[in-house]
Amino acid sequence: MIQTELTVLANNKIAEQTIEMQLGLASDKLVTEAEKFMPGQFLHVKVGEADTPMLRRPISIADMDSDGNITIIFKISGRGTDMLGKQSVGSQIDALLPCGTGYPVEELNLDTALLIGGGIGVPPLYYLGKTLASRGTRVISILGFQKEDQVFYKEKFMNLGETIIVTDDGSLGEKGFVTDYMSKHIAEFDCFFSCGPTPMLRAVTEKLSGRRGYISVEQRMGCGIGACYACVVPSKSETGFKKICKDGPVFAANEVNL
Amino acid sequence: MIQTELTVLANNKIAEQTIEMQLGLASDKLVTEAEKFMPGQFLHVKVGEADTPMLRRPISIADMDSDGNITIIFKISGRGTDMLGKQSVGSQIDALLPCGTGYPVEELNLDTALLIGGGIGVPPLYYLGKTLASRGTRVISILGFQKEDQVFYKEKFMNLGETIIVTDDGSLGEKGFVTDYMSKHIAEFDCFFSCGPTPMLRAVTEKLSGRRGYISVEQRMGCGIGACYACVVPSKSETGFKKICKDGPVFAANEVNL
Amino acid sequence: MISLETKLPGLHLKNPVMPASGCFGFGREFSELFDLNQLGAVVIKAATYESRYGNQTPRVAETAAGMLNAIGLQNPGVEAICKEELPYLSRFDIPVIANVAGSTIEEYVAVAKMLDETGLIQALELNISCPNVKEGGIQFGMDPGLAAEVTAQVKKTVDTPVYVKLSPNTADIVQMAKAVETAGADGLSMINTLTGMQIDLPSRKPLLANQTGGLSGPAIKPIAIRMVYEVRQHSGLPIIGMGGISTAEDVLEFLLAGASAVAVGTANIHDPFACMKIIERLPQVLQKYGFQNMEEAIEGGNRHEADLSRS
Amino acid sequence: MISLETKLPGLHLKNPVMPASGCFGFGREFSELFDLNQLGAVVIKAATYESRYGNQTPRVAETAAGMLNAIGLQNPGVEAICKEELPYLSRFDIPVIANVAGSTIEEYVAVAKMLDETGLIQALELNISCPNVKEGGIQFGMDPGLAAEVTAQVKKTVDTPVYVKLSPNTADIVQMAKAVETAGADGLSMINTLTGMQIDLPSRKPLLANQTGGLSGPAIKPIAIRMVYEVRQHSGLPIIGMGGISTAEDVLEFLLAGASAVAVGTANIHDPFACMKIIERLPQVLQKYGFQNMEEAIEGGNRHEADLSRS
Ligand SMILES: Cc1cc2nc3c(=O)[nH]c(=O)nc-3n(C[C@H](O)[C@H](O)[C@H](O)COP(=O)(O)OP(=O)(O)OC[C@H]3O[C@@H](n4cnc5c(N)ncnc54)[C@H](O)[C@@H]3O)c2cc1C
Ligand SMILES: Cc1cc2nc3c(=O)[nH]c(=O)nc-3n(C[C@H](O)[C@H](O)[C@H](O)COP(=O)(O)OP(=O)(O)OC[C@H]3O[C@@H](n4cnc5c(N)ncnc54)[C@H](O)[C@@H]3O)c2cc1C
Ligand SMILES: Cc1cc2nc3c(=O)[nH]c(=O)nc-3n(C[C@H](O)[C@H](O)[C@H](O)COP(=O)(O)O)c2cc1C
Ligand SMILES: Cc1cc2nc3c(=O)[nH]c(=O)nc-3n(C[C@H](O)[C@H](O)[C@H](O)COP(=O)(O)O)c2cc1C
Ligand code: FES
Ligand code: FES
Repeated sequence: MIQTELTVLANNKIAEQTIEMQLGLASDKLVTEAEKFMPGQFLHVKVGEADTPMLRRPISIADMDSDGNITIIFKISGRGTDMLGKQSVGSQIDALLPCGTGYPVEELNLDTALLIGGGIGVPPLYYLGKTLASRGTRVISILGFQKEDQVFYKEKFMNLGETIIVTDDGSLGEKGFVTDYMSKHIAEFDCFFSCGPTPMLRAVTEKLSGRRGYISVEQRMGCGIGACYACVVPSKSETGFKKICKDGPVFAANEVNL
Repeated sequence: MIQTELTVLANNKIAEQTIEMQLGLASDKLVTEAEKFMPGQFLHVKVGEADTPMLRRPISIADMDSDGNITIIFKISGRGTDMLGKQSVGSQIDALLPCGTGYPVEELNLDTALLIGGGIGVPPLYYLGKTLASRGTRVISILGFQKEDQVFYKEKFMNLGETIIVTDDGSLGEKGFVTDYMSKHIAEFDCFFSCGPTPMLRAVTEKLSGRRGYISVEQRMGCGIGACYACVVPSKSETGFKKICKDGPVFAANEVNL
Repeated sequence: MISLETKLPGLHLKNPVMPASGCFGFGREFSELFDLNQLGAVVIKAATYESRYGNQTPRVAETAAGMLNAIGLQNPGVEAICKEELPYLSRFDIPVIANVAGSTIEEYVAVAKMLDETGLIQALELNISCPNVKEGGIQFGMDPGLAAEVTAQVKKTVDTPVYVKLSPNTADIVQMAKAVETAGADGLSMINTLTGMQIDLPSRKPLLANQTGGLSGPAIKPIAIRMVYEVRQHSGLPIIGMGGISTAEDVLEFLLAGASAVAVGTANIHDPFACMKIIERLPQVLQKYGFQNMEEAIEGGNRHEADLSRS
Repeated sequence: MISLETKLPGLHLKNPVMPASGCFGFGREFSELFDLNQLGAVVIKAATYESRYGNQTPRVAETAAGMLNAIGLQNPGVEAICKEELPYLSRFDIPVIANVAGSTIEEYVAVAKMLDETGLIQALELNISCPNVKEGGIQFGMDPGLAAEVTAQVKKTVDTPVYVKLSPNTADIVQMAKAVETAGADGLSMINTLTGMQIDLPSRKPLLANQTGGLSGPAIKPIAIRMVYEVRQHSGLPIIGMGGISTAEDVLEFLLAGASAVAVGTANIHDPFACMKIIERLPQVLQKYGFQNMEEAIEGGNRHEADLSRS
């Protein structure tokens, strides 16, 4: 892991309160490092000055291009993301990266993968889906949003494979929750991958219990490097906790208790 | 007094760590108000965001032009002035103004005025000197600085009248302290005006005790409007304190105990 | 439009926001900036029996998200306050709360009595928590027995409701609250400042002339919220909450923690319009979080006594 | 080049800067980022006798210039620490200070003894001040008698120097310091966190699962400075100062207040290189303010006992 200044290369609003930002690494050496960044890993971003705001914000890697540029997609939901969203092209952002353990894409040899994402859980699934597709895996995506205004990356996911958009109010795509639309593909996939709010993850893992799958878990973080024990999740196997920022954020679906 | 956003019209470094900034008022109505601003009054400036830094910074009015634009001159001496100095042309600065009670120029009818300033005490004396000169008063200025690099407004003061520059190390003008060069003019002035660090004010008022004069006093401030009792100075006449931000910063030389 | 009305003993407030004692003088300076009638109430600077000159300067220092002050109870004395300040404030249609300090129980009682007799105040706030003068009351604020005694004596003497202002410089705020509740207090004000210090690096010694000062501002809000919450679990007294409030969201946080009204201190010092801005935004914030009125917000905190035992 | 060397009982430090307990784990994560040998020392996460799982999540919240944490002493237990963590740290050439917590005096003694017997630590830090677990020691930190007792019992059992980590959640820090000094402590660590709370507006209840948490970061620095200064006037024990340090200037402020070394906590959490940056800049800062070495800075505070009586 390194701490570095990333340069904002692009800052676009792609949905309501949702920003897509492209970030460039400072040196070629880092770009070589960046080739090892895995889907599911995140940046731990410091915005503002010194102690204001105090803590870093974890934001997933949503995409990487061949020049080692990183795309993040985030929702403006408080002070830190608001400040981050205001960073203009050319400004510098302090980040720790890559943080955490991503999806084990290299170890998996899948025919068909089912991606199930909700809201700000969708971004990391894009980089995952892209990586899986490039390895020959068929990718099916079920993506949930509150309403039409909040939907992003619909076309991008459609380019990877079959994509079902679900909105709470049916304003775009299907109406309801992602879990309502999994049955159609229940027989097809080898492995599922889910990221989103905890209640959604709970519902997904329950419905798909017994199936091979990975989930990406969120929690309020301190250090982001595994030293402060802020970001734990109860482990299913051992009695005790796993650290989301180090052992996760990606866990096997049967590894942790949500 | 009003609270308003001032627009930075110019930001120039005029000496080592010393910034001259021109600030514009937002509306014509304010410009009319600004005609009443007196030399010796100050702005109470908020830099940064919300509570960072917490307190406002008092900065004297160094000059006013006929459009109601305000000039301030300040030394970068800590976090707040550093942030203020970085404000680029076009940005907005939150200020309370005009604060305090200035020099009673309207009530004074002087033949000759002696201005004695030290370091960041020099700026308010410029607006004072200009106002006095415009009223037909002969202005003599003795201005002390640490060294050549820190001298500013030498020509501007020379345009107002005889000006003696004194530096601690003699790197420009005379060597020593302002108090060493007052004797030459001791018989000539009706009234002296002094602004600078407290030890200098103490030395000046002691040497000129018995003479009519005004001094401008500095102290750490809270509210800047007379409500919090942070910025007091012991009064000579009554037992008790005067508020620098409201009763001052300008006091008759025999009014307060330094 | 959501109503901001709220009632506490002796106080019928248009809205729950008042300036905190010592951060608003006696209102004169602020009255030149806006109409004081828009405030929920006014809390005036501490009154002592004799006039006090306060501490030497510097009296304030800036800290991270806060400030230190060591004013030292400078005030013109209770007589001058009754003669000059209260009549001035009585021209406004808002409750006036008088903050009382003293070195002895007798002084508290005498000051409270004179203020009470003017008929120009709606509540007394006993400042048993000023950390900035040796004889300024903090010894009363650190000793439950003394706090109870001064409360009881003042209550015996005056008709006006009595709020006791608690000091956070204690290991057990609940014990203090219970002591003054038993002694007859009508309400609590909390919190006063925490004792702090800043060292001036060039001179190598404390920056404030008084050496220590009271820490206030957003920095202390988590401590204030915790104390209000804890006291709310164990005392039925209404609480005027304060400590670091600078936004309408902060006000709601105090209400949910257990306060029935709030005071804004340090925020006035960096922004004289702070109270006005907070009052203006408060209805929107209440609405955003699903409250129709003040009562719902005050009762709205999900406080579980059972849970607290875990902490 | 100014030497940063400083000596405290049991500790010969290359420089006075060490990470504070709980903000640095057992050093493993940081050792991947920089060479731990550059630190003055390492203070490891609290050890208890049995392994502890800690509190539910959320465990941290952000506050103005600070944070709240309620980790709850999660640790693998002293045996695992002695077997796995200390041998790992012993590969570095820096003193290791082991932080000890417990629910009973017996637990403190047993944990201290096991750590002592490894021969791999240079000092013990008794954490009698963790506000985040009911049985985590804070009752020891609020009662001078208990604090003295636990100190005396541990001292009787171990050879390693014992530092006692004081809680700021007390009305009288000097009394606590004196109690543990009399009981034989070799030094003091101060301060631990202040108990605070944040209410989550959408859910209307405390944000932390544990409800309350410990407040740390720049927000609390003025309180820490005041406490270090006060204790320095009344106790001869060397002090490891902490609370809100994030710059080399902050380090000097603590030294002038009376500390002989410092620990950096929260700053590591938002910037893992915080200690490194501080250590790098410290010589310049000492020089700027006219100090040639650590001793001068430690002795350099213009502390006047006479003055303090004014406050
Ligand atoms: C591993 C991981 C990956 C994430 N990836 C993304 C992403 O790609 N896009 C995106 O929009 N969001 C993502 N999030 C959520 C994102 O971190 C929060 O939305 C963000 O921290 C909120 O900060 P704020 O300043 O806007 O809100 P504030 O409410 O001001 O934040 C206050 C504090 O709470 C923390 N916090 C608040 N909400 C969350 C949350 N949901 N999860 C974790 N911490 C929170 C903040 O980090 C901060 O410490 C991710 C979270 C985790 C744990
Ligand atoms: C009435 C008045 C008029 C002034 N006019 C000018 C001017 O025209 N030009 C100029 O350069 N300076 C002027 N000063 C001094 C100026 O206010 C300080 O230099 C400035 O506040 C320092 O802030 P900082 O953030 O740079 O320093 P920091 O050290 O970060 O400030 C910390 C705190 O201390 C206060 N403080 C520090 N030094 C002083 C000081 N010397 N006087 C008052 N407060 C201080 C700050 O306001 C702030 O609250 C004036 C002061 C007063 C009282
Ligand atoms: C400059 C200043 C002066 C104060 N004077 C008094 C006072 O006279 N009486 C009192 O009870 N509290 C006094 N206080 C404490 C405040 O009323 C309030 O309790 C405290 O500052 C916490 O609120 P805040 O964080 O909003 O400032 C003073 C605070 C400040 C900053
Ligand atoms: C996340 C976190 C965990 C902590 N864990 C411990 C601990 O295990 N033992 C202990 O004595 N102090 C612990 N502390 C307190 C710190 O060691 C330190 O005393 C306190 O945070 C003040 O310093 P700071 O403001 O630099 O953080 C912890 C603090 C934080 C922020
Ligand atoms: S955030 Fe510190 S351990 Fe995960
Ligand atoms: S700064 Fe508040 S009274 Fe002068």
